[in-house]
Amino acid sequence: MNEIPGLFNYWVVVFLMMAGFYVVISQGNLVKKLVGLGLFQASVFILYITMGNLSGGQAPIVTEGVFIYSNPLPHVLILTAIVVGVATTAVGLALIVRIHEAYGSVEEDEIHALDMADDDTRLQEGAEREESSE
Amino acid sequence: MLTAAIIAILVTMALALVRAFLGPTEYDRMLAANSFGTKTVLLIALGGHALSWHSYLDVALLYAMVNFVGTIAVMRFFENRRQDGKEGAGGAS
Amino acid sequence: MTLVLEWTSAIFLLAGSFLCITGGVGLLRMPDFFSRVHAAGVTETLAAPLLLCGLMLQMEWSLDLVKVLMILLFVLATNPTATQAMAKATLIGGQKPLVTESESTKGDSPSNS
Amino acid sequence: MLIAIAAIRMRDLFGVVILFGVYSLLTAVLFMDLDAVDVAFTEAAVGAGVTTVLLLSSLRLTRRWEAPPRHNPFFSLLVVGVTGAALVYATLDAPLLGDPSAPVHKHVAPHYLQEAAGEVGMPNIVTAVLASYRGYDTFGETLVVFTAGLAVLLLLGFSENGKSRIETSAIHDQVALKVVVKLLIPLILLYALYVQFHGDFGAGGGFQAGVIFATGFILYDMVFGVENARAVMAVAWLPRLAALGVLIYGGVGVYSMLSGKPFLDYSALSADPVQGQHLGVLLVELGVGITVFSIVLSIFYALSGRRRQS
Amino acid sequence: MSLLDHLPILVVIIPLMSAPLCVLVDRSGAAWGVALAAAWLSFGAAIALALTVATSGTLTYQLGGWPPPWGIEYRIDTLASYVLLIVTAMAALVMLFAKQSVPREIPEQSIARFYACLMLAFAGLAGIVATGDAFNVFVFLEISSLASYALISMGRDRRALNAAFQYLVMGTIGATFILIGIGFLYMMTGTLNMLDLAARLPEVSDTRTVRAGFAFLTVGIGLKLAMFPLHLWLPNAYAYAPSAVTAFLAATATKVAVYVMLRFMLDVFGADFSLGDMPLNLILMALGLVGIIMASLVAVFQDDVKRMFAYSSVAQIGYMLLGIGLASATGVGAAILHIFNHALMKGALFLALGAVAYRIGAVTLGDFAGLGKRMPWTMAAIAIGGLSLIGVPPTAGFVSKWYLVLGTLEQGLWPIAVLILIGSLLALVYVWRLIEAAYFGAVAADAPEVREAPASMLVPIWILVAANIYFGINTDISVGAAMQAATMLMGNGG
Repeated sequence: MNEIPGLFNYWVVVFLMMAGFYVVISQGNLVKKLVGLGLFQASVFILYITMGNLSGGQAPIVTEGVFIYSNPLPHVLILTAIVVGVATTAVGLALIVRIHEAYGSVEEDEIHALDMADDDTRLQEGAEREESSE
Repeated sequence: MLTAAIIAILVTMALALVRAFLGPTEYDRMLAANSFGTKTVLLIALGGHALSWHSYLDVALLYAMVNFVGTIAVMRFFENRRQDGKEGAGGAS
Repeated sequence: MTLVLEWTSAIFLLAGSFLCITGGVGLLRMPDFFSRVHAAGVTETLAAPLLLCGLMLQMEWSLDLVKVLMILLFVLATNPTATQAMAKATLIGGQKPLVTESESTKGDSPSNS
Repeated sequence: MLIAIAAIRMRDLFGVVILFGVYSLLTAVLFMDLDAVDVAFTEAAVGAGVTTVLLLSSLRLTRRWEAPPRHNPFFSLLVVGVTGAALVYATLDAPLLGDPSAPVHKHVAPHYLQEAAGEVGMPNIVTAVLASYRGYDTFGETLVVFTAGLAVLLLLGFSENGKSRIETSAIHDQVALKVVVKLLIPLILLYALYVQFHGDFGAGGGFQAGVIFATGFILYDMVFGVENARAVMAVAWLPRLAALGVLIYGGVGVYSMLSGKPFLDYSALSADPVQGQHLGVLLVELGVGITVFSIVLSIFYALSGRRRQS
Repeated sequence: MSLLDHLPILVVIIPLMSAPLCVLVDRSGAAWGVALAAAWLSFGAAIALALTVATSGTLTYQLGGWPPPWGIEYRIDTLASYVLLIVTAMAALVMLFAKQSVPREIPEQSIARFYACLMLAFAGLAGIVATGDAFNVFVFLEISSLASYALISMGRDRRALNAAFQYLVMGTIGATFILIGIGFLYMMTGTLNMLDLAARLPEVSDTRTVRAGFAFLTVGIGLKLAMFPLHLWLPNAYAYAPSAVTAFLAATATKVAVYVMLRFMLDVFGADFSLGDMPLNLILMALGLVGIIMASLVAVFQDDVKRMFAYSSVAQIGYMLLGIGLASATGVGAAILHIFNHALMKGALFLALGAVAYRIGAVTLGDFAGLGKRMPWTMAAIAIGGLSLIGVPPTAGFVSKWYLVLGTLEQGLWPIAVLILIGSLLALVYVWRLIEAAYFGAVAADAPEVREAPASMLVPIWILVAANIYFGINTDISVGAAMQAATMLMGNGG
């Protein structure tokens, strides 16, 4: 697969990235948003690794008889980034579980509607209180 | 000969993917994913040898493990779904 | 000796590939879940060891060989177990094997949209 | 690519999760091909393993089917389109794949490749850079994991008694499964230890080892039920164990500070700098491994111990 | 190396290491003690650091003993020491405040973990400021963001959860954009060290890759600092978080994001590139202005006071962006000054609101009726903080607005100066609504008996209020440092 010329690899990455990004901003389901986020991040990882590749290179583990290695720095960065990604996902999932317990739904629209209903009742309460105080 | 085997594995992976897309029940998807994972292990083992990747066997071993754990996790997902059968009407016929 | 090894390896690999594809086709074409499990599970369990044996025959004697052996054992242990567990889980989960004619298994599946 | 599209289209979240796992596997294969062994290793363990398990665990607690979309996707498509265009625009001047004259290969990296073996004394340069040259980033990474664990515990907490989970599962009482798993778990734990200490020479290291170790426990929990698993590893100790891991890492840094070297300068650990580096990396990886193990396991417990509420 | 040489790292490491200690002790009182000690020690280190930087210039610290482009480097210049001082001071004061406020809002068994998270958020922010390595910024950004997601979700209202999730999604997109941007920069230069980047970027600055990297960084940081069209996460997050958290985050998180923007735009890319070649100055100015007017307008119509001040934060960020957009030393100086002053006033305001919430339990406008008599000290603090927000002369808010107007007039942009004044008028309107309710509103007949807030809350509030007035009258320290930092930033690039 190393023969895929030039920029093609980048464009695949761009496509994947956009697919993930689209899911994040267009989907109403919170779980799916997180999956989209994961997709988005994973494609950024591929971008980094792509730029660290060197044709004819070997994995950056010193072995006898090998003189060309791929760039280890992007690998290190991406290791860190993967960890960050999974940490974010875990926190997001915990939030979703709590949201589901609190609202009984994981759809953005429904939650929003519930919030609006909350606001209304709260406003009414406030108005009643003010009336009673006057 | 390795090449032929790799191609065969790739074809099988494609077939499994099609099954994963088509469904129709989640059990089929699970099966397809499991089969896909096993094929990936084989692919890495054979492909890694052919292209002389570094320490590919560690990765393959890890995959074999992850695949198994993943399948069990998926199966555990079914348990609860059956009890509150309202939402997951997917498989129950 | 090398010739023998090469030929054996080739036979193993070819047989493995054949089984592999058979399994894939079976996975795709079989009519219901249980036959698919059968197709995938049985072929896979044989195909993986065959392919790995073929690979082992091509390798030199080193730590890597041991690792392949471990993968082989691992796959051999987990694959049938997973297949069996899957089938059982499905049975418990309410799917019925397709015994005679297909009538209802496809109708009530709202999954893919 | 196809998988990504399918994942977008599918409304069955369960299918989405499975496809996401498959996608991770493919990504990892791609990483292998691009010579990033360590990354592939991590992606496999994390993306395909941990993420899938966690997603499934929380899916169990929430709803499975997604509501049909209601928004007009035009606006999102526009935003995505603009971003994509910017990205393509950016790649036009980017160096080609594998081009040896790209700046990335000219400036900082060659130093690592030439000197790391001598200065840090280990063949796996990724580990050397990770744990020593950019050791502080890795310290940050450990803290990110620690923070995530804390966050999840703050949000969910452990359910106090493990009995809350209903044990009539599809995989409950499967004898064959139990026997095989019982045999496999020691192997998995052994493998985790191998990965932990082999990181200097090949793919692996503290993070991956921690994940694999935790996977062993997760497997046990899933097959044998939560009470048995918690009897092996008491829940209350997990956060403390995680804190201990962070303290090991930080302690190495503080020690080097006290002996007059900069923070995390491992050469302070021994008279011979290279020896010190070796010892430092070993300790640090151990800290990472402990933290990651306990955090992953506690996140899993927190998610799986919770009962579904409607 | 003496302890003094370790100062740059100590500021960050002390709170970082205190977090696992908090978890280990796992008792609310002891955890509070650990966190308090860590915050004050860190504050002390920051003071010492600021003094050292003021006398001997920029400090560097090589982590792990590896020299910079290979290792990670900490770089403390005037600007960094200035922002570090703000962050640590706020953390120290909030920790004092937290003793009473937190047990009221957080369940007992999670208090220790709550403090650990607070310390991690704090340490993450301090780490962002201190570091001189582009990727390290990303890592510490994630530490502080993850911790703040958890902190925000601890609010009692169930909407806190949703707010935290929104913040998580937006924040992660922002962080990923920053990651893409850093990736492009790395692709073209091969280095991650900021100083090294600055030296190597001019060669390749006309490539499309660098331009796109610049755009991604801008959008990503914009998301983090709640730049006007990207601010949607902020009001909810601030409104529903526990009060100590709101006070801390409002006073520091967005400020640090502004700092990151300054650092990248002016230091790494250089003022000529980002404000000259790229049309960033116009974009920032326009967005800043729109942000000021729109957010102030929305704030006027809010009934929840916390939310009102959250929108006002968006507006204040508009002032900072405007200052950067002016692209002159005065403008940037005014922006930096406003970082400082805004931290003071928003810290005071949100802490005071926390005190009100502590006594009353809610902070809608209706609840404030007659509070002027019942909680005189707290309300006086809110009033002075509000005046500072408007920019009335003897307060700190006036100083930064004065310099901002000066910066606009310097360039003959008087319509913008007029718009700034309109923004201040809008601030007057919403602050007045609050004060009117508090001092002239009648007490509800069935209102519960309310006492003054406890002393441990009043002390940090009034320290901040006093600082507001002090830095409004004696401007030498704050203005001097801000202008020095601004000249350095503009000078480096140009």
